Parts: sequence; C-alpha cells; structure tokens
Amino acid sequence: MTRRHVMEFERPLFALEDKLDELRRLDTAENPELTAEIEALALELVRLRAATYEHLDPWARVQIARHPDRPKTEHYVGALFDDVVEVHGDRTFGDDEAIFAGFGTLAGGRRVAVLGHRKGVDTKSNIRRNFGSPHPEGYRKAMRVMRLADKFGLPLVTFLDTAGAYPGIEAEERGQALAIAESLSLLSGLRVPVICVGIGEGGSGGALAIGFGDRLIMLENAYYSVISPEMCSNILYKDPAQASTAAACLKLTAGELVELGIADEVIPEPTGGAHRDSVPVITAVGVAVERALADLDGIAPEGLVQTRYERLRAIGEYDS
Amino acid sequence: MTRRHVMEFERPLFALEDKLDELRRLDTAENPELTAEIEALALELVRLRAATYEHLDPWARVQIARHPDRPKTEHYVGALFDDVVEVHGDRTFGDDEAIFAGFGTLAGGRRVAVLGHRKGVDTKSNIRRNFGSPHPEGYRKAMRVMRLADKFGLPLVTFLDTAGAYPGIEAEERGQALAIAESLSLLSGLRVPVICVGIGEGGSGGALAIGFGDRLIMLENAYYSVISPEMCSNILYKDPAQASTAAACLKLTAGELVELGIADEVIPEPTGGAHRDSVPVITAVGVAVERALADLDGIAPEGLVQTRYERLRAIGEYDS
Amino acid sequence: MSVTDWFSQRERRRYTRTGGGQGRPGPSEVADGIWVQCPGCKRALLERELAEKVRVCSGCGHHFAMTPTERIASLVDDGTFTEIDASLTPRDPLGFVAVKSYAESLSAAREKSGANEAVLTGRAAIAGAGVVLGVMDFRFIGASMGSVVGERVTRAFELATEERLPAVMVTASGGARMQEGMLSLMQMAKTSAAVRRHSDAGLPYLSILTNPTYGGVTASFAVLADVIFAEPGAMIGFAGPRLVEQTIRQKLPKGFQTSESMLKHGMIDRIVARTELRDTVALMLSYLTPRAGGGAGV
Amino acid sequence: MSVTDWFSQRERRRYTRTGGGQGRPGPSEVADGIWVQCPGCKRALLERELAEKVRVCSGCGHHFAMTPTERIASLVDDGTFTEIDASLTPRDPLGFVAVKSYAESLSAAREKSGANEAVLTGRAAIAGAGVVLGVMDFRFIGASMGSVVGERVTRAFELATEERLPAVMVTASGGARMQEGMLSLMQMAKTSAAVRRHSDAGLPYLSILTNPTYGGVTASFAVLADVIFAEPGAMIGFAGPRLVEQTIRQKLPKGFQTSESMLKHGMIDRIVARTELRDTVALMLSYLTPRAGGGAGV
Ligand SMILES: [Zn+2]
Ligand SMILES: [Zn+2]
Repeated sequence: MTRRHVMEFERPLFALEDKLDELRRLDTAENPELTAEIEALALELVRLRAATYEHLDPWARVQIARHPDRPKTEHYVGALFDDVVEVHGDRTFGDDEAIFAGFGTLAGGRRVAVLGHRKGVDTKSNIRRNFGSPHPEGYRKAMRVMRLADKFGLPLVTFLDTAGAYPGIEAEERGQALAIAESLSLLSGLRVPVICVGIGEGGSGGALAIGFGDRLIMLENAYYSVISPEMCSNILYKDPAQASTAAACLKLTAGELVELGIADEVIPEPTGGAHRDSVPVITAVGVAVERALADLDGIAPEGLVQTRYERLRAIGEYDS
Repeated sequence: MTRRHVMEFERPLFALEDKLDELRRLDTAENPELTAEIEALALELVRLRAATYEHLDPWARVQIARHPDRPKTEHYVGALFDDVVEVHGDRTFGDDEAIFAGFGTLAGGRRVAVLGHRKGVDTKSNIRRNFGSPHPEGYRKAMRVMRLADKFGLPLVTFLDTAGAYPGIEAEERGQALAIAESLSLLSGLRVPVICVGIGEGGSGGALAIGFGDRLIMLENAYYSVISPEMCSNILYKDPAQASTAAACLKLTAGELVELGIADEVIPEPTGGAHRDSVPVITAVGVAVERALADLDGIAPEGLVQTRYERLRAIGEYDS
Repeated sequence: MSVTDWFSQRERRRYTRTGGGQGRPGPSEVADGIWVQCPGCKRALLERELAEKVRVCSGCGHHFAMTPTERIASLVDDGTFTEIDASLTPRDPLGFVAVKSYAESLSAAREKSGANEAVLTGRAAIAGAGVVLGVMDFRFIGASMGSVVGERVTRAFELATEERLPAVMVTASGGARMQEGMLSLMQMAKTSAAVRRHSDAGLPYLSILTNPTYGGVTASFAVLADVIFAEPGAMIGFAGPRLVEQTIRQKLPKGFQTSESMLKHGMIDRIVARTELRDTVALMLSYLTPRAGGGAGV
Repeated sequence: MSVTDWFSQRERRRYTRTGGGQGRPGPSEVADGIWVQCPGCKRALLERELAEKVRVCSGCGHHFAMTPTERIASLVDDGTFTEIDASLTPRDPLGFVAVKSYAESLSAAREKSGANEAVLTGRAAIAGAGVVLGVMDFRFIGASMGSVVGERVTRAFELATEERLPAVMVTASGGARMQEGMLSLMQMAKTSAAVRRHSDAGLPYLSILTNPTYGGVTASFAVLADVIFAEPGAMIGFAGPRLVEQTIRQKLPKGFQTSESMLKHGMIDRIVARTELRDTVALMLSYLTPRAGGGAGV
C-alpha cells in the first residue's frame, strides 16, 4: 500500500498512530508493563484525533480542499448523472481539458447542462487537465455550453475546483481576462437556473467565471477565495510563512461564506475530509443540487435573471 | 520612372506604342519616308487600342482586377469617408491586417460601419496585410464590427478585394471554415442596411464572408467567382493554360453577375481600367453607395432582414 | 416511446439486420459475395459482412464510405425516412463546358450514384423523435453544392423551422459546384441564412461531418450546428490539403484536417464511431429540446 | 453643438490651459517649480509643463500617471463633471489585519490620494454629449476593487442605463481588494452584470485602459466595453508578470502585457495617445449612438 498523503496538521496524529502500532507489534507477554502504556497511548490518540479534527482551522481546511484523494468533478459527474454527453472545443482555438463541459441527467430525471473545473484523477490526467487551471479556451468552451443551456432551457450545474485560471504567457496572450469577463457577463444573463457547487478549491476569478448563480452550495472543507493564502501571505505579510494567518483573515471557508451571504448551504464532510469516505458526500451533493433546482422550479426566465442580479447587487459592505 | 505593369492582353499594344515612340525619336528630315510610316503606325495604334480595350474578355478583366495599381480598399476608405476610426482585433487571438474594420462618415453625412479586404498599397504593407487574404481572426474582427453596426443602427458598407481566404495550416487550424460560416450567418441577420462593393477580386468564400447584403455594386472590371480561373482550369480542364477559357465559363464579370441576378449595378471604369484614372471611379462608388443607402431608408430592421433573406432565397437555378 | 425504452429495444436488433445491404443500389445486390480490401489494415472483408457492420472494418475500425440509403438505414428508425423535394433537379445555368460539359458530368453522376443530386433530404424519426434529415452523397460530383443542394438544404431547414423539428445533417462534400459558378457560391449564404432562422426559432441542429467535408459546405451550414459530431478519421477543412501544401510550400503536419485534429483545435464537439452514432445522436438530441418560450438566446 | 463644431473650437484651446495644474491636489500647487525625471528618456521635465502637457513627456511621449482630477480635466468638457455616490465609503467587513490593518491601509490611502476610494464616478459631457464617467485612482491601495469600487461602478452603469447615457471608464488597478476577501471577488460578477444590462439596453460603453490595469478589474467591467482603448505603454493583464514568471519559470517575452502586445493579440481596439484621447473618444462615441429600437443585438 502506498503511503497515504499526510497533511501538515495531521502529522502529530499520524506519528502517534504509528508509535501505537509499533508497540502493539511487541509481545506484551514478555513486557507486561507495555499494556498500560498502550492503553494510555490509545486514550491519548482518541483525545488527539478529536482535537485535530473537531475544530479545523481555515488553513487546515484549505489543505483538505487540496487533498489529492479528494473527490473531483470527474467523480461527481460520474456518480450523479446518467446519460452524460461531454462536448468539446471553443470553436475558435482549442479544447481545454481543464474544464468539463457537457450534459447529464440527474437521478430525479432532470436533464441539465454541466460544467466543472477538472483536475484529473491521476498524474497522467492531472497533466492533460493542467491540474484544473483553465486557459481562455476552457472558459470559451464553458460559454458555448451556457448558451446551449439558455437556448434549450437546461438548468446549469457547475462544480468548482481550481487553484485559479492558468497564469501563463499564452493564457494571457489569448485573453484570459476577456474570457473570464465574458463568462461573468454571460452567466449573469442566463435564462435558466444556475447552481454552483464548491467541491474543493475556489481559486479567485478562475473559479468565479463559472462560480456564481442562483445558489452556491459549499462542501464543509471547500474554500473560495479572492486570492490563495500563500500569495496573500507574500503580498500583505511580506512573509510566505503566514499562509495560515492569511487563510484565517480571508474568510474563505464554507461557513464564513454563508455568514457573508455569498454561499447558501454547507454540506458536511466525514471526519478528516471527503477523501476519507466520498460516497455520502457525493450523494449529499446530488440531493442538495436537486433540492436547489426544485426550489427554483416555476420561476420565469426573466425572474431568474432579475433575482440573480439582485443577489449580486446585495453583495458588498460599505457605509453610505 | 519604373516600368509600368503590363498585362498579358496589353502586350501587342504596348509593343506597337514602343515602336512608334522609337520612330518618332528619329530625324524625319533625314528620312522623309518615315513620316508616312509613322502616320500609318499611329492609325494602326488607334485601331489596336480600340480593339484591345473595347471588348475585354473575362480573363482580361480578371487581370485588370488584379492590377497592382488598381485602387484598393485603403483608397476608397481614405477618399469616401471623413472622421474614420479604425478598430482592431477579434478579442480572442489577434488582429488581422488583411481586413479593414472601422467606422466612417460619408459625404452626405451618413455615419456607417466599414469593412474591407485590404491588400496593401506597397510591398511592405502587402506583406503585413498578407496580400488581402484573411485568417479566421480577420473574419472574427469583421463580425465584431457587424455586431456593433447592428447594435448602434449603423449601415454597413463592405469593399471586396481578395484572392480568397488564406489557405494556410494555421488558418485551417484556427477555424477558417467556422469563421466564414459564422460571418455568413451574422450578415444574414443584421438589422441594418448592408451594401457590398466589388472593387477588385472577389475570391470565393473569402470574399463572400463580407460579400453579400442588400445591394451588390460591382466595378466594371471587378470579378466575383466561386473559384479562381487558374484553379478551375487545373481541376476541370486538367490544364493550367485554360484559365482564360475557365474565366469565360465561370460568368464572373460584373455584367454577367447582373444577368445572373447576383449583382445590382455596374460602375464603369475608364478605358484600360480604374488604375488609369481612379478619381472618377472612386467618386462614382461613393455616389452609388449613398444612392443605395438612400433607397433603403425607412425600411424597418425586420424588413431589411426579411428582404435580404428573400434576395438570397431567389438565387439558384433548378427544375422542380 | 422514451429514449431509454428505445435504447433497450435497440440493443436487441443492434446493427444485425442487413439494412445496409437492402439500401445498396441494384448492382451491389449481386455483389454481396465479393471481397473488399480495407485501406486501413489491408484485411480482405466480405462485402456482405461490411454492409451488416455499417461499413466499419471489423479489424481496424476504418469507416468506409456509405451511400445515403445505407446512412439512413443506420441512423434513423426503420422505415421512417420520407424524402422531400426529390423533384428538384439541376440545370446548366452557365452552359458550362470544360473537358466534360456540365450536362455530361450530371448524367455520369446520375448513372454512378443512382441519385438525381448530391443531397437527400426528408423527414425521419430517431429514437422515436421526429427530425428533418439531410444526407450528402459524395458519389454525385463529389457532393459539391450547387443550386439544388443549396435549395434542398434551405428547404429542409425551412420545413424544420415551420414544424419546429430538430435538423440533422450528415455532410460530405468536395466544396462548391464550380459548374454553376457564383450561383453555387451564393448557396453558402442562402443555407447559412436558413440555418440562422431555424436557430433563432430556438430549434436544435446537429451536424455529422463525414469523410470528406470541404470548401463551401464546411464553411456554411455544416459547422453552424449547435453540436457538431464527426466520424473518426474523416478529412475536414475549408481549403483542400493540396492547395494548402502548394501555398505554404512545406509538408503538412501529420493528421492535418482530420476529425482528430479538428477536435484538438476545438472545432467539433465529439468524434463518434459509426457503430455508436445512432445512439449518441439520439442521446444528444434528447438534451436539445426547444424551450417553451423559444426565441433567440443570450 | 455638433462634434465637428466642437473639434474646431477645441483646436484653439487644445491642451494650452493649465487644466492639469488646476486639477492637482493642494500640495502640488507649490510643487509647480520642481523638476521630474522622465523614466522613458531620463530628461528632466518641469512639473508645471508636464501638467500642462497632460503629463506626457515632450521628449519621448512617456505617459506619466494622472490623478482622477487631471484625467477628468483632460478628458471631459470643462466644468461638466459632477460626482455621484461620493458618500459611499469602505468598511472593514473581515476585520482584516496583516502587517498593516485594513483600517490603517485605508487611512494611509486617503492621506496619500486625498480621495475616499479608488474610483471616482459621475456625470460629464464630452464634446457636448452627456456620458457617465468612471476614473480609477491607482494611489488608493493600487486602485484595487473592493465593495465601494464595485458599488460605484455598478451604480454608474445603472445610472447610465436609466438615463440612456453612454458609459466611459478609465481603468487602472492592481486587482481585487484582498482585505475584503470574497466580497471583493464578487464585485467582478456584480459589475459585469451591470455592464451587461447597460449593453442589453442598446447603450454604448467605451473603456480606456491605463497603466497598470490588472486582475479582477481587467477580468470584469474593463474589457466588457463595445470599444476598448488603451494608453501607449500601459501594462494590462489578468495575472501579474511576477506570478507568470514564477509559474512558467522562464523570462517573459519583451513587451509582454503592454498595450502594444494587447493590440497585436486582438484584445483592444486602439492605442490612443493621451494628447489625442479626448478627440478620439468623442469621435468614437459619435458613432456609438443607441438605435431607435434599442434592445439586444444579433
Ligand atoms: Zn481495417
Ligand atoms: Zn521622456
């Protein structure tokens, strides 16, 4: 078995677990005093596990959101939709595999358009998908599907999981900023329900381009932030080591986003994160998406656009 | 003075002219018999000039349409419009200098959107403009201006002068076919008057992409063809030397296009072609464009689109 | 019948009947015993089996050309296709004469294809859902688009608009019908305008690009679809490869203008193997249903 | 007054008055005697002359940064600008504390700029035609977009939509206002939605990108204009050059993310020298007038 991916904040816990396993492999008959020590450690382990996972700080959640084994857009699309048809291409330059774009049918029978950042599930696919960081053609592909969703009255479901739009030379030269801006404009005008689900990383404009609508559902350990804690730490703290503090200051966790009036709902994850047991999480997402769509049933297209605008309109804090 | 560009069909005429000049430089006092010969040649020259230019065959007109000194889109835009503002870029990949795109004000005061194939007026600009053969981004830039024209109710005037869309690897890979098709679709739906002027070469789909509308005005020696005479000669005659025959078969001249119901009006050119005296030709184009726009005044936007569709609908000959 | 019911039904009789065979024009009935060599893997294939396998090589998956009749049999519900505008036939508006006169080319094409023009249009049902279908026939002067092809395609989209039906076009073409000069070029604009009206009415259009699709057909109605499929290994482009090679005076990159290259460059939505085509088209169309309101989109 | 009349009038008084000078905040009045070195050509320039020359170097044409007051004086008809929403001021919604607290950054910014936020919005006239204008102020926390910038820009577009006026935005920005977290990111969506409504009403929007325009501002309202101008040599992009360099681990191409590169890559319509800006904007807007019917386009 390959060594599991250990997150910084889990180190002490895993160290203790290893220690305990070691002792347990020894012969307690030969050293009876071990039994007591083992019991003590076992007790300590229970305490530590609780302490580690009960109150995860934002930085810990960011690490969980980035966990390589965390369920990806690929898993949600595969598990939540039947009759999936993926479509490709921006009709001008290329097909960006960092964005999934297609159509699927939810368990309840609703046919919907589906978009998502796609990180890949193994090294080979990670590379093909550019680790989920789209180029402009990815957003232009997404816009094609948005237009089809609008034309054919299909609700749009998006899965957010990107560290950000790719900051490369060609991405800039081919209009990363324009592609994102046009996507924001288009999303705001879609005459169909738009449900967004934050399943992992919500990296700034690269996430936002397919990341706002009529509902924002966040997984407990997913984050959504204007900037990565690391970059924020470099810029505002002049110190790369302050990522954890920055993560706390940025109010980027699911719970905080609900308090800020940006997210609508938080989907709990099993102790340690969705990667520990993904099935119930994915199932819960499906239920939440169908519930959100049901809430929006029967609202006229113009009503959806107007309500979405008012929703955006209400975001922002200032004195007047 | 640099040697003027000589077109194939003009060779005998120019040979005779040179001969005559030569004789005239001789001393007739020394050889009195020359006088008679000069008079004879002069008479012959008049006959030959008439014969050469009075009944130009289609292939001769194609050569005139391609004459390097023929007035270009640059000249028409410069002469016919005040307050010209050129705009650039397709907002996705690049700016194609083979297409002029912008806005201008006609002498009569009408503000219009302007598009045109741009070949360049000297070697340096020829190269920058790719000799007037657009890449997909050229058509995508044109589409941006079409949308602006539609949004702001500006009539669209287009100048056609291209050997064809550029048949290169990148042009194909970036969607030459899609760019042309989308341009055709967009043109057909514009809620403003569209006036097209064939000023030189009308090379197939690359011309058509900005080359149909509510009026098609053709210069006497401009051509508009489904394929170049040379390529047609290679394919259908299996013989590159048959370009002249092919040119005749293709019915690509201004006059023939009026007979076919595709062009509406022919603007006469001075003997030998527009390059001999461009001012009156350019002026006549301006007058024709303003007249055409005046004809379309007061037609409701939907009416324009419907009439344009019926115009297209009527093109084609078949038994039923 | 729901798409799903239909799928289960389809499983039973999937490409087992000799629909292909039935569809072939007279001569080949007797040719069922003959062998064909696959250009892909050089295997010798029995014509009859090839016909039963929607003309896909069992060895390497090479997709052989299909007649419109075979295409229709493999794509739509049995016996649902009814042709429209069959009476539209070509003229010789320019009196075009080259090595062969246009008149001669036309009769040769009729002889060779058994068809009277390069596209077949009509009503049909796919998975029980009504569509307007067009299928091009490369055997007829390289499925070049002249007045009749343009008119049939335009009328097909007008019918689909009128009856609020999806449009499905199976394309193949060498380009424009040179012998009709500018009349053929203008068909690009005419068909594109008809597609636009169909789309503005909120109706779905799916195109299927097959080998080869070039020139004026690619640069008009073929690529104006909501969703574009292509068959594997199909050559698709605007300018023909020879012209491109002559222009740039260098060798063309491997795979240039193949469906695979078109997919990579973002120009088409999917490459669909012919054996999956009917089901994928049915599934795709099940998502592209006109919305109540209809009308132009965002 | 017609645009043309206006042009002829303008010729007489073209950039000769000390509008720039007048515009400068108090302190610099006394600074009129001081010299500034041009980063372009290293020449020493007299501050007063620079102010009179719309802060463009007479030697090399380098465009110096402008205050919103100078920008307004150089761009709109004298005395026509009236600010709106000046009373909107920032809060500290996250109680953000880093090396400096957000509260400290804000007061420092107010001190440095004399402004109360990073964008100034209002009504104005250009060549006699009414517009809604927005001008960003890089001195205010790098003209980053927080709740107030987003709200002012949004209200500016709402006002323009209501009164059927053109919108003109002069942008400069380092990106989002990190200290407001997701509230600032969402301003990208909010402003983009407001621009869309303005555009859907058939109204014109012209943006002028100045040095530097980055991040969330570039990727939202700045590039959603009907026509996009940029000043010469302005740095424009989504990701900052340092981040790009770190990501790709190679040197950046010469001219990367300059207006000149943006023009070459088809992202902007024109590069307009500041000395020509007022006339070019007036001329451009004279073409972009709402049509009778109005409404969304093709
Ligand atoms: Zn084979
Ligand atoms: Zn200087």
